[in-house]
Amino acid sequence: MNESLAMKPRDYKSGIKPIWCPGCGHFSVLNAITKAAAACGLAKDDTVLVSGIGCSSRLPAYVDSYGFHGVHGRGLAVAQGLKVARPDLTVIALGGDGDGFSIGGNHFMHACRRNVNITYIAMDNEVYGMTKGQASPTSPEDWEGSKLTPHGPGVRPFKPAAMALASGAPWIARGYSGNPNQIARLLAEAMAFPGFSFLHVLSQCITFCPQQTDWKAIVSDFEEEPLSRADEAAALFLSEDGFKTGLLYREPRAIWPPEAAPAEDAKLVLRDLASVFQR
Amino acid sequence: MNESLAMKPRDYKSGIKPIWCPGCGHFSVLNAITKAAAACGLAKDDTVLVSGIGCSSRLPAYVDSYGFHGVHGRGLAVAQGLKVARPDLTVIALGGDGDGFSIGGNHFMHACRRNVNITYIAMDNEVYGMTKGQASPTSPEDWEGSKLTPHGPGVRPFKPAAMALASGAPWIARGYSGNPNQIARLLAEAMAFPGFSFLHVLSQCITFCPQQTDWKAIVSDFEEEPLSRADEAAALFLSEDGFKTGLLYREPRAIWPPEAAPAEDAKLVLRDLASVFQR
Amino acid sequence: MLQDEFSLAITGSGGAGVMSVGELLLQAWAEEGGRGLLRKAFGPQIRGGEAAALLKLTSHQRYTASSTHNLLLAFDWENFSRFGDEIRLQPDSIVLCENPADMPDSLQVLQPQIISLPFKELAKNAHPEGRLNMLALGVLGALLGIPVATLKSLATHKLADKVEDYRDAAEACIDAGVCAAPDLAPALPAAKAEKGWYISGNQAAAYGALVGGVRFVAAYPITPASDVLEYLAAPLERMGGALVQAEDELAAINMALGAAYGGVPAFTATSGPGLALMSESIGLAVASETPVTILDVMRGGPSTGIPTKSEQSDLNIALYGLHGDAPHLVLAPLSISDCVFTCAWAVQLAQRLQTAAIVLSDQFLGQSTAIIDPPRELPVIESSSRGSRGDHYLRYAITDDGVSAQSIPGDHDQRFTADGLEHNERGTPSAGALDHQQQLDKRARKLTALDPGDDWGETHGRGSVALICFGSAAAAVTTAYDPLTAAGIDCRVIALRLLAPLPLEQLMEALDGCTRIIVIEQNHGAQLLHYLRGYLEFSGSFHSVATPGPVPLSPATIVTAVSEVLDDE
Amino acid sequence: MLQDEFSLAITGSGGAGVMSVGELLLQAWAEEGGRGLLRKAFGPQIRGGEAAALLKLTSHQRYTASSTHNLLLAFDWENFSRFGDEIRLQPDSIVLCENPADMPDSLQVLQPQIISLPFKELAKNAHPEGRLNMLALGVLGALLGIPVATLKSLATHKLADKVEDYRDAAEACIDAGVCAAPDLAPALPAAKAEKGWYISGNQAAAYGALVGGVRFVAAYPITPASDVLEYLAAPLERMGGALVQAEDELAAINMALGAAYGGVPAFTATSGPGLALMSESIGLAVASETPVTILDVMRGGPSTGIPTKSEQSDLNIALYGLHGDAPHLVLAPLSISDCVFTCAWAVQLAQRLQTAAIVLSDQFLGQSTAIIDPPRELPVIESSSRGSRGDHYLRYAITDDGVSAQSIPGDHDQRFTADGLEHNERGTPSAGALDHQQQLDKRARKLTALDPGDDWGETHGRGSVALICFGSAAAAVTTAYDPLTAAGIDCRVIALRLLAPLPLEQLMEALDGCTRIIVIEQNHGAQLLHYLRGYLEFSGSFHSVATPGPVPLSPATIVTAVSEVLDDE
Ligand SMILES: Cc1ncc(C[n+]2csc(CCOP(=O)(O)OP(=O)(O)O)c2C)c(N)n1
Ligand SMILES: Cc1ncc(C[n+]2csc(CCOP(=O)(O)OP(=O)(O)O)c2C)c(N)n1
Ligand code: SF4
Ligand code: SF4
Ligand SMILES: [Mg+2]
Ligand SMILES: [Mg+2]
Repeated sequence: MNESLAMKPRDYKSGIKPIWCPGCGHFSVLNAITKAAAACGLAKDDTVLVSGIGCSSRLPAYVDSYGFHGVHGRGLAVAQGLKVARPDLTVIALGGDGDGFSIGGNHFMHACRRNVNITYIAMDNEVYGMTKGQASPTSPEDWEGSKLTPHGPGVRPFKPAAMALASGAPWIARGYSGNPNQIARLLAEAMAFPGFSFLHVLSQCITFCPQQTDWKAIVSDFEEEPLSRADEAAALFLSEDGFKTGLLYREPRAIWPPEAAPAEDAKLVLRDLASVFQR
Repeated sequence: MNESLAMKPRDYKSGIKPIWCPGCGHFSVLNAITKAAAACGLAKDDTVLVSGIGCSSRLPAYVDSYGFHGVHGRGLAVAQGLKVARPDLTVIALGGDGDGFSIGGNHFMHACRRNVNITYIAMDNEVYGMTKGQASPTSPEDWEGSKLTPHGPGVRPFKPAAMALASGAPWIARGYSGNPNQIARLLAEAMAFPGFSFLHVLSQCITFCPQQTDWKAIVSDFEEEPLSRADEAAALFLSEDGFKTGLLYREPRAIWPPEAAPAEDAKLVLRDLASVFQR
Repeated sequence: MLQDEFSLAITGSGGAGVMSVGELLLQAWAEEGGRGLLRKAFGPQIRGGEAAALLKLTSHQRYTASSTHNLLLAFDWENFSRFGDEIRLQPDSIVLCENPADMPDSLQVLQPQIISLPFKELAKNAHPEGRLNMLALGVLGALLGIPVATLKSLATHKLADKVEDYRDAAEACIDAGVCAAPDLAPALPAAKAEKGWYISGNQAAAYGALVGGVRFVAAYPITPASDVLEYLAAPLERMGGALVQAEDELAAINMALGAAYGGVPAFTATSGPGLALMSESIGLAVASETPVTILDVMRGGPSTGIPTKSEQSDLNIALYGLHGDAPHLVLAPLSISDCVFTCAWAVQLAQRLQTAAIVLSDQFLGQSTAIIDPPRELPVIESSSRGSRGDHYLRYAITDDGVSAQSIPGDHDQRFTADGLEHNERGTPSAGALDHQQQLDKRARKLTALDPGDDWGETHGRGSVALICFGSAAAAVTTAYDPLTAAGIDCRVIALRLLAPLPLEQLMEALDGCTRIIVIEQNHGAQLLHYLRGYLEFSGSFHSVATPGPVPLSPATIVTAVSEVLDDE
Repeated sequence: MLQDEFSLAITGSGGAGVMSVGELLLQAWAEEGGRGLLRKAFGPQIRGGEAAALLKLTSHQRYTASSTHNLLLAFDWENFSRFGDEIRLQPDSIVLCENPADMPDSLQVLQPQIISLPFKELAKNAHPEGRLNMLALGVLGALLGIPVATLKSLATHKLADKVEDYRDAAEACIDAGVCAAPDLAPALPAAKAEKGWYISGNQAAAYGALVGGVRFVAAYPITPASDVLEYLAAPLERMGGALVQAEDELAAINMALGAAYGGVPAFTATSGPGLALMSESIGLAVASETPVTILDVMRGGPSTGIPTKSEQSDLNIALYGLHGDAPHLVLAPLSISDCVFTCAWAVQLAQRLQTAAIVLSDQFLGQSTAIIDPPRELPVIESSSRGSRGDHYLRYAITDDGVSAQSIPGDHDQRFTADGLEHNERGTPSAGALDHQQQLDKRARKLTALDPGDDWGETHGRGSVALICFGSAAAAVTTAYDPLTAAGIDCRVIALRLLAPLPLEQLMEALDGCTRIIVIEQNHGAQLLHYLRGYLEFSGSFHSVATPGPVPLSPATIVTAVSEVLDDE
């Protein structure tokens, strides 16, 4: 990572101007990513950011690395396929709460289970920003900001950390867009972690949820050592307010796929296959 | 439910011969359903069984009620739509572990969260029976029975009860195909429960997982009162072997949608709408 | 002096309230018995950035986007310039602006009639809280001859939930604007006698769905269809129906099928990507004979494409996007106003034929607001044939018209299991050749036996060159008819509302005497052309005018393209 | 006496080992240098129930299902009868059975040549563990003139993992069967000199994918495509590639796109319902120009349909199932053997054109086992144009042939973000009209500029009536050519391997001199007919022979249908 010597966070910006609203929390995540990249000396050519669709999912174009801006909800699938095919790359999947927990919920669960060695950043603003402010799975039950759900969604919010844990994610952290330095530190750690690392970021949508500026007063640091017992973590994730930030849970387990045996020559394998048919 | 006076379990059979292999666990679930139906005096005309695709999902045709055999993984969505539109009906969704936890995983999570007043029976044989024996999300990590995953799936199994809990299901029970009477009892209770009730049934696939006949020796009764604290339940579901049967968790919460106000005349509403456009 | 159309553009920054001026002006115009259209244009930013309200006042209802504007009010030149050449003027256009000196060269060369107004100062002088946009409303209202009282009452109504000071400021600014308005009398279209409805295509579609009988909606938000859902939530609740925001489109369509199976007419709205996701389960609707209506508000494709702009490129997937042989209904509203009728009709046809109906609206129809004649009353068609069942109920009975009696849960002793597996008449799964053939025949027959009556489409003129189009393109093509005829091109317009089943008989009759067909559509692949060629027995020649979005179809371009096609021969 | 084909059916209960006899017989026939086909038929039960091995020994490779059989070996009559009239005989057929008295009437009336053999007794006498099916193998092997040593060595090889006693029993039963075989010398086809490959279409497709360069597969099991995946897992692992069993088809196609974006040729296999689910993301492959190959092993549709039987009814969705204008490749193997070439070619075309390729195989091709000539070598086409990039890398550069240089992660300083949003040449999202038009043009041009060479299809004969078909129908249609010609019908066969882009030039050339086209296909809606009519400039007349599954297309039916079509004129 010789590149690192010279690299500053701004060197990781692509120069494309974000379409985000001024004050959007996603700017912080972008800044945190370039900071973490600079801190780790991430090789631009060997890094891929993969996303779905949403305001948050626009991020890859703003970073000077390889990127894949896919379809809504499927970023994690793309990222896993890429990493399994190209284990040499650093792969970061990212997207919004709608992208990741609503339409993409199934891939989220199964990615946690599968434990491919990638990092997933969910930029959670409890709303569908891109489509102009409908409730997302993480919206408060009584949030009446959308005409689609005029009395609020009325449904228990999705608990990302609890779901990740129950699904088997071995590394779970939470950041807040008001504290990009913390996000950058967590992200650096996430990338270093061998396995699926889930970084849940509370990233405010200033346009459709202006009340989220209050988050500043609510977030707190998780000051303990990360939990490693699933039962303790579950008790925490099912009871907390969802505003504790920091590395919350860490319990490494075998990544998938397991290390492969050295590849054989494809021609040889094809010849063997043919010989079975010729038998 | 006057019907009940005369009804025996066999009266709830449709007369269509199941395509299942002799010894398949799904027969027990069918028997348990007809037993519970008879015990509750279920009105055939007001009951709908909804399923996806799989051996298990063939079940609705074998019961003499209304039925909807949909596409793979989407039974829960059909069932929720039906119940929201027709709150007067008794709606039971059912299907296999592949149907419910693999392709249908997203609907499972969101159904638990949404808490529509239906019952969901997952007939879990840890395998895709219908497609001839591939690993499912609940297959043991080292199950080498499928050529698709010759070294076993190598992935942490999906924990249905833990996922249901983390997603917000208020009623979680487990049955075993070797004990249809218990399934019938649990099912009767599930139908009576106001909200989303999740009945996880260990239902052996004799053809592709003959080793599951060993389950008989492993299953045990959950002899305590059902848990009502989520943290305790999580600790249990994340640590247990998955073979405790009985009602495991019960903590009612508001069902969705909330009781509706009396309907207004549609013509009147249309006139009001028109008047806005005419304003 | 009267003229047919008058176009005006108002541009500014996203926060400047440009759209409010556009909306209030059009509403005021409606009060006067006028007809007109409002399109909104934004930059790529989610919020802020540039904004333009593009208005067209007309004496008719064939709404098309304007290629040039008779009047431009630019709050500033920077935001105007960001639209590139999206907003064009003509030499006699009026330009209202603050700093004529900064006007871009592209406008200078046209030498328009420039009127300089000190917007900011005027607004400030009118009221300390004064806003540019209310001043602009006054200026433009005066120019269009709208009574100041109408402007004020609409503005204060719109600001009803703001503090009073805000409303006072608005009134003061409107007054100041009226005073400052230049003394010009642009040629405007005549007003109709009857006051029209002020409605967007997406509102009209929502209204139409309700008129058609929809009482259950499940959907997942997507641009440009989300507002259909937003309009539906409240009235559905009042009617005792329900709207479910689903976790994804797969859930949405299946929830709809559940409700429909329960006998409650069900609907969903989406756009291309969502339609693609729904396609497996639309096939289930066809096979299980469960009615459902899917509104696709088309946007630029393929893939995520251009979500905020219009295109007619989902015709292929709507017609052919289901696996297996899965005949179903495809319709397309011919105008904003027609969104009411076409959606209502689609719902009723789906219910009657117990199958899926896909309605192809698009971003242009859906997100433009227009003043329309009050929509025609829809004769309520009785939905399918419940009640005619015998003792041995066969849910999928073979019938002459392909439609079988459909029971719903709760019906006494008419139980059945709906199935997407091939089945016999009773509904029991069957892999038998005869059952398969019979059920395929039956499902196809439902559509071929349908007599769509006169509503299959609209025709205009009797010339020998048929200009065939569908849906949203109808207005532009019909508008091109007069200039084409004037240019000596002997043409007629055939606009299809019903696309599947293709109304072959009616179409052949409408084509009687034609020697050439030119298919005009807003997509790249000439999708309608190939579809028609695949089914029509037409001995003349086929030609194509296919232009993709995002620029709306314009009558002028059509006139040129059609002339070129005919010259080429 | 030699003849072209000899068909035999072996029926019994699912547990009786009927399929093993079929497989071993065909393997033995392969050892002798023969050619032949094995189809398997089961009842609706998951396991158990009735089973039939349907064998055809041939002197050619135009494998079609047999409409009647020259020989039937029925272990019992009950299971035979469950097949209804799926298994037919002819008057000179040989019937081997235990109880001729119980033979169904439908067979009695044909007065076949009945040979009664006490199967059970013979097997029991041969060995205490003796099984009927090995006895049957002996009997049939002897009748077909296969050396007993060959039968034994194949049988013991198959039973390699069983206990020795089991193998001894098999050998003893085979001997007994050979002894008990009736003294008949049925007319059999001649053997070819070269020993063929014993392979199913799904195996051939898997092999072809690997030959084409596939090193990553992600998929979700579905009948009848799952076995493709099962064949791929082990070789991929050895090659250093990977196979991921995804949670659903949405994940599968997107995982494949991820790998392909990473430069690793990627593949998935599915059937109709899965293809429908994948369609949104196949559109992403097209828009982001990420290569991927999707094998659709077609089954009866619509919806869940008839999962275990064959049909060609996914043509529409394969051609048209993506939203927006999304040009991509569609191919169809013309035979079991051709599954190798067509899959390999599809993968290479997808890589070269950086787009999606859909390959339409079907259950008949995929799950039948055949003896094929060793497949032809495939010239490895260089995949796309990496390395030709300048300093200012434009991932989506406008080029003459529509193909741009594609970098992959790891490539130095050629970074870009792949996007399904419309974009400019660099890949930056753009809603601009020019960018949209240029990228649509470019993506369409990739396909129109493709010169498929001679591999676009196959033709046979030069008559004036063109019988056009695609994929799996080719064998039946080609087989019908001789009897049709003999009946005085002056025809030719055109079988399409490449369906999109439609090879118009080659097709017109192949049609030279034709006055009539009859499109023959195994679906209900005449999907190929309408597709061809939509694109072909053909002045003659079009006719359709479209019959849905589940019964395989038969040359005899085609002969009749074609004659009828021509008589009707
Ligand atoms: C299949 C599909 N369905 C729906 C959409 C519309 N859509 C685009 S972004 C989005 C939600 C965005 O919310 P989130 O992921 O939370 O991101 P945010 O904009 O809040 O950052 C939706 C529903 C789509 N693009 N594709
Ligand atoms: C969209 C789609 N993908 C795949 C399939 C194939 N398929 C049918 S059933 C099944 C899995 C069945 O497993 P499970 O749900 O566990 O039921 P079981 O047969 O074990 O009772 C699959 C993958 C399908 N029918 N549709
Ligand atoms: S709408 Fe919300 S999430 Fe989207 S850019 Fe604006 S502030 Fe950010
Ligand atoms: S394959 Fe397994 S799950 Fe399916 S019917 Fe047989 S035993 Fe039951
Ligand atoms: Mg969000
Ligand atoms: Mg299962």
